[in-house]
Amino acid sequence: MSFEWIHVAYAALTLFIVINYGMIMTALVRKIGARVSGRYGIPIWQNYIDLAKNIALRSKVTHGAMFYLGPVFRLTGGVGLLLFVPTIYGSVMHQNFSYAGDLILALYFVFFGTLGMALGAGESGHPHAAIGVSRGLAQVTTAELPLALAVYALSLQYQTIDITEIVAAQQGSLFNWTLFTNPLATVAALFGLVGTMMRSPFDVVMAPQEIPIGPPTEYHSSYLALMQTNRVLFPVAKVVIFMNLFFGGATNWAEFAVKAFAIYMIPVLIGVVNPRFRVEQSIRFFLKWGLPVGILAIVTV
Amino acid sequence: MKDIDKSFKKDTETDFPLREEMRPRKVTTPDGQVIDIDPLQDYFCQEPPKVHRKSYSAIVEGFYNWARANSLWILGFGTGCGAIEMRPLMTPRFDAYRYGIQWRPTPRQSNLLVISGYLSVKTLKRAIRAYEQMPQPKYVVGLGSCTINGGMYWDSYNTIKKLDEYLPVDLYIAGCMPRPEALLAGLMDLKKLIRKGEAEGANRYAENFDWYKANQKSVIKDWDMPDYSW
Amino acid sequence: MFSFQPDRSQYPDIGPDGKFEIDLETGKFLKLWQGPNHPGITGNMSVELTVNGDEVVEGKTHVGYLHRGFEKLMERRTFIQVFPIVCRVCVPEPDFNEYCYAAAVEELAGIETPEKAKWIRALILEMGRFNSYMMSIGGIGGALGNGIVGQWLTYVRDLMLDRFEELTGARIYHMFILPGGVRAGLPEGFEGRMEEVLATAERYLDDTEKLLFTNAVFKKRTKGVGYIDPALFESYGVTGPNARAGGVAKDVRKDSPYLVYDQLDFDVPVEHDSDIWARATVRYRDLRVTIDLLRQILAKMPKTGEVMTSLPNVLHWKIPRGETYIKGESSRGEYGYYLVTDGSGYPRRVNVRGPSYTHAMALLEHLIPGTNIADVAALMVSLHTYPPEIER
Amino acid sequence: MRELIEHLTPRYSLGAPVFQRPGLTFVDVKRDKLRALLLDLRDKHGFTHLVLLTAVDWLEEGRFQLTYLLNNRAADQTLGLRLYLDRANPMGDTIHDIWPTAATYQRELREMFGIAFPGSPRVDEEFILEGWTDMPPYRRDFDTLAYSQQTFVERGGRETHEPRATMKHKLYPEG
Repeated sequence: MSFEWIHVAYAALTLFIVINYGMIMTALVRKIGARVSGRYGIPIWQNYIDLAKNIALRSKVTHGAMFYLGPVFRLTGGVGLLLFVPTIYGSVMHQNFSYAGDLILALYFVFFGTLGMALGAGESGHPHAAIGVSRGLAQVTTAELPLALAVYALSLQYQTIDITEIVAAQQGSLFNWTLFTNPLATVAALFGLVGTMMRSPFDVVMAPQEIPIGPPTEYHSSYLALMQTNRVLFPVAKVVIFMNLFFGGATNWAEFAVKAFAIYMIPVLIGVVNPRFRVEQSIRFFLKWGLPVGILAIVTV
Repeated sequence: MKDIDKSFKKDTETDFPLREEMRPRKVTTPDGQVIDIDPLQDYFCQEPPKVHRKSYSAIVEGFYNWARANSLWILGFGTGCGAIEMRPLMTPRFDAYRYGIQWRPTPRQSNLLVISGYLSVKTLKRAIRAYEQMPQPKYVVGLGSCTINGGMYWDSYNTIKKLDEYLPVDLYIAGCMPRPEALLAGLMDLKKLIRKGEAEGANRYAENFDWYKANQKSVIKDWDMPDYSW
Repeated sequence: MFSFQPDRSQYPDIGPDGKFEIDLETGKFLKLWQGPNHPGITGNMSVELTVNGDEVVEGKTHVGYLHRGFEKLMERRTFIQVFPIVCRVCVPEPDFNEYCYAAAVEELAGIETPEKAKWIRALILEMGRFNSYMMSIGGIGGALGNGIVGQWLTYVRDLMLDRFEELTGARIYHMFILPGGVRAGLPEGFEGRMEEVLATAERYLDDTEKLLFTNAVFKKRTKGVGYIDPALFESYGVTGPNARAGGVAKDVRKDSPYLVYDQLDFDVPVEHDSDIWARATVRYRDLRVTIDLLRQILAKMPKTGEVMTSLPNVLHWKIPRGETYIKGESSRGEYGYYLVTDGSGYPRRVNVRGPSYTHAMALLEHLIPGTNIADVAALMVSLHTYPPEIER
Repeated sequence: MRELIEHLTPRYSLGAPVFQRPGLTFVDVKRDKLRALLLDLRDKHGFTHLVLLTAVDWLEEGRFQLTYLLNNRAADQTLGLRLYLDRANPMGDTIHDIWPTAATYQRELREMFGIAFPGSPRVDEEFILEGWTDMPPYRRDFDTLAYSQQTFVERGGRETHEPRATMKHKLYPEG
């Protein structure tokens, strides 16, 4: 695919839509969670106000260059993940910068933000951040393992590492989705999705009751605003990959909205009813259940 | 009530001795380096807080104040018995989330410090630390009669009687203890203050820093604390 | 293939006195403060942890953040002036302070309480226990990351606070039980409205049982964690549900019945595992018993009768020299007041024996070493400690 | 209970018992006999539960009273042992090896009454107060109101109604 400057504008448009979608959707999800516990819940535009408030804060304490770069890396991870994956299949505008090897790049970007965060939080000097980072890296690494295996299984199955081609192969009928053609890989990848979404039972890294609140302890004002932006963008970007790989992709924004919401609700539903695992328990869980399913997925392709 | 013992004189002679771990010393690090450590130098924030100006444009400041008012993050620090009424505030019956009020576990991310009830001297020290860690602009709400004038504990040797001597208070909510409805009404009033741009307690604290510190030091003798939030 | 045993090669050496030799300057250890500004702590106290990796090697409880010097303040007040401040000693369950203080004064002054006042006192105490358990079970859910249980049960607690308000006029500090009886009888139609609250509570508890007590993750987090050897119960002064979770049916309501508990029909639930799971379960089952007791008390209560005896002129009330100890079974264990009088109009000494005093200090410090950092909050909540009664 | 006290009295030279109510007895003990008595009560007579350990300041008599409350759950008996210490130089014996939880009580007594318990773990560490330089606050000669007035700033306009004066004024306005 040849590069044209108009693609940058298109990608920015995609980014804009996805960020706003993420803002509204995460607020909606929090509202749903509040309704389960019997509350009315936050206003649907609360995320925007929080963001504006954090930017409006006057004091910004920094702990060094890496402390500043941490949220930047994290946001880069989110934006990169989104921009190198086709958001809407078949649309020229929202094809973004996807290219023949984007599957590998996407895998890299899923992890990239966490690493950036580790560097930044480590520099803040707060012991909670340091402990949170070491826990977070350990847990995310094992949670990614089934996801990586599922992706290998997929590239074996479709004989490609181009997400666009994988989506193309799933078009036509509901039963062409990877969900039905390779259910084992889907299950293995869902382990990865649930494990990296930072929701119960795998959210001990950010748990306020234990190590409050893990890596972002020292982040405030604009730094936190950057991370908040990423917090609404990154899950959606991750969900886009899953949508493309396993659920047939989206051919228009309406389909995107419905599918992304549905996939996002999987970890939310699991999270709302479960307490959280300890770090070593969740590692054990992924090695015991996620890993074999992932290996099985590769073997049975 | 027993009469006051006029002959009783507070011991003002004795100074609190510097603890062993607070004295300057030499330390060998794991990689063999010898470094000097003066804990009090390290632990104390020697730099006084800065006075932060408002935005130059009134419209921008107005928008910022609107955002600040509608996104109040409370530090989850229950300093006294008032903390027990903070919990119903965040649960189905009263649900303060509706108004953009949320809980935050770390002082770095919160804007509102609710002093929920009396402050013993020991807690005052932590409350000051938490307050100083919060980013500007920040607000303090005194909850309960005991923050106003000592309330029930007016003759106690261990609780402060007047919170605004030690921290710049924006608003008091009276009662022992104030009901959640009163808390909600108080927080709504605080929002109005913020929107009018009158809740500039942090700048007041920075301008009168020496006065506040002198007041704090007159009751807190032992300043030993870990140098991070807790 | 995989060994999931923790790597203890970096552990501190054990000194001659059997304790770890912890030298912070080696860099192997990290001091972590949990509290007082910490969502996982039960109220305003703090635990100073020394961690090695994810494991805690030493824990020290620090209290005193809530110290108001109650026992000193009481010595300055006349007997009747003490009564409004006693309830402030323990915030989530204040009624036990009122009852114990009132009963101690009555015993030393030789005042008889009317029969109906005893029933109302028992009713108030059980309502307080209900609230306290609601907070405790919600807290265990919250400490392990299931906030919904906390939300539900706090809502139910609010309903019970409405009944408190109806009966006493206040939500938290009721100041209802005073020496000589209680301030008033039951309002019209109280039983019916109480029954509504209890029915709602049972519905929410059914949901809680399904959500929390059958959850695999919850079981994994709590079973076998925070085990207290029942042989240590006596030496660490463990009472109440913490002891009942270890197979010792300690309950002052049964062991030395006070008020009207000898006329009520109830069983004390006992579990045997003595871990966090058992302590949560025993509280849950005891909450069911409490609901049943509330129904029984309302049904068996005499419908008519005095609720207050006439006191001597409280401004000149002097009580002869003597001392006594009154205890009751609060939701956390044995709650007691030790009152010494010296013949003057003021108490000579009041000492509050809060169950958290032993649970949160010596016992917690004994239990913490060897646990994971993530379990400290759950451990503390499962012991159900309220710091204000430790330092008063 | 009477039998037990009668049985123990000659061996430990106990004082005259006070039978406060069925199930609660107070008795005076001597300091040198205390430890043996506690062990005996715990191991032979079922008083396994240390309910509380506290002190009473008898300022006028120049002595501190230590109260050890022990409970025998099976027999539903509580026994309070009263031990008197000289107020000028109060020194108690630690019992933390009999009941580990007593260490906490002793720390509190050390801080709040200034009673020394040599050998008790962490007894000299601060327990409740922090940076306290005055006399131990639970002593009777410590005046909390005077201390508070000399330490803290008070807000003006507080009105105190002394109940006796108020009532007198209400009932007899002419005086």
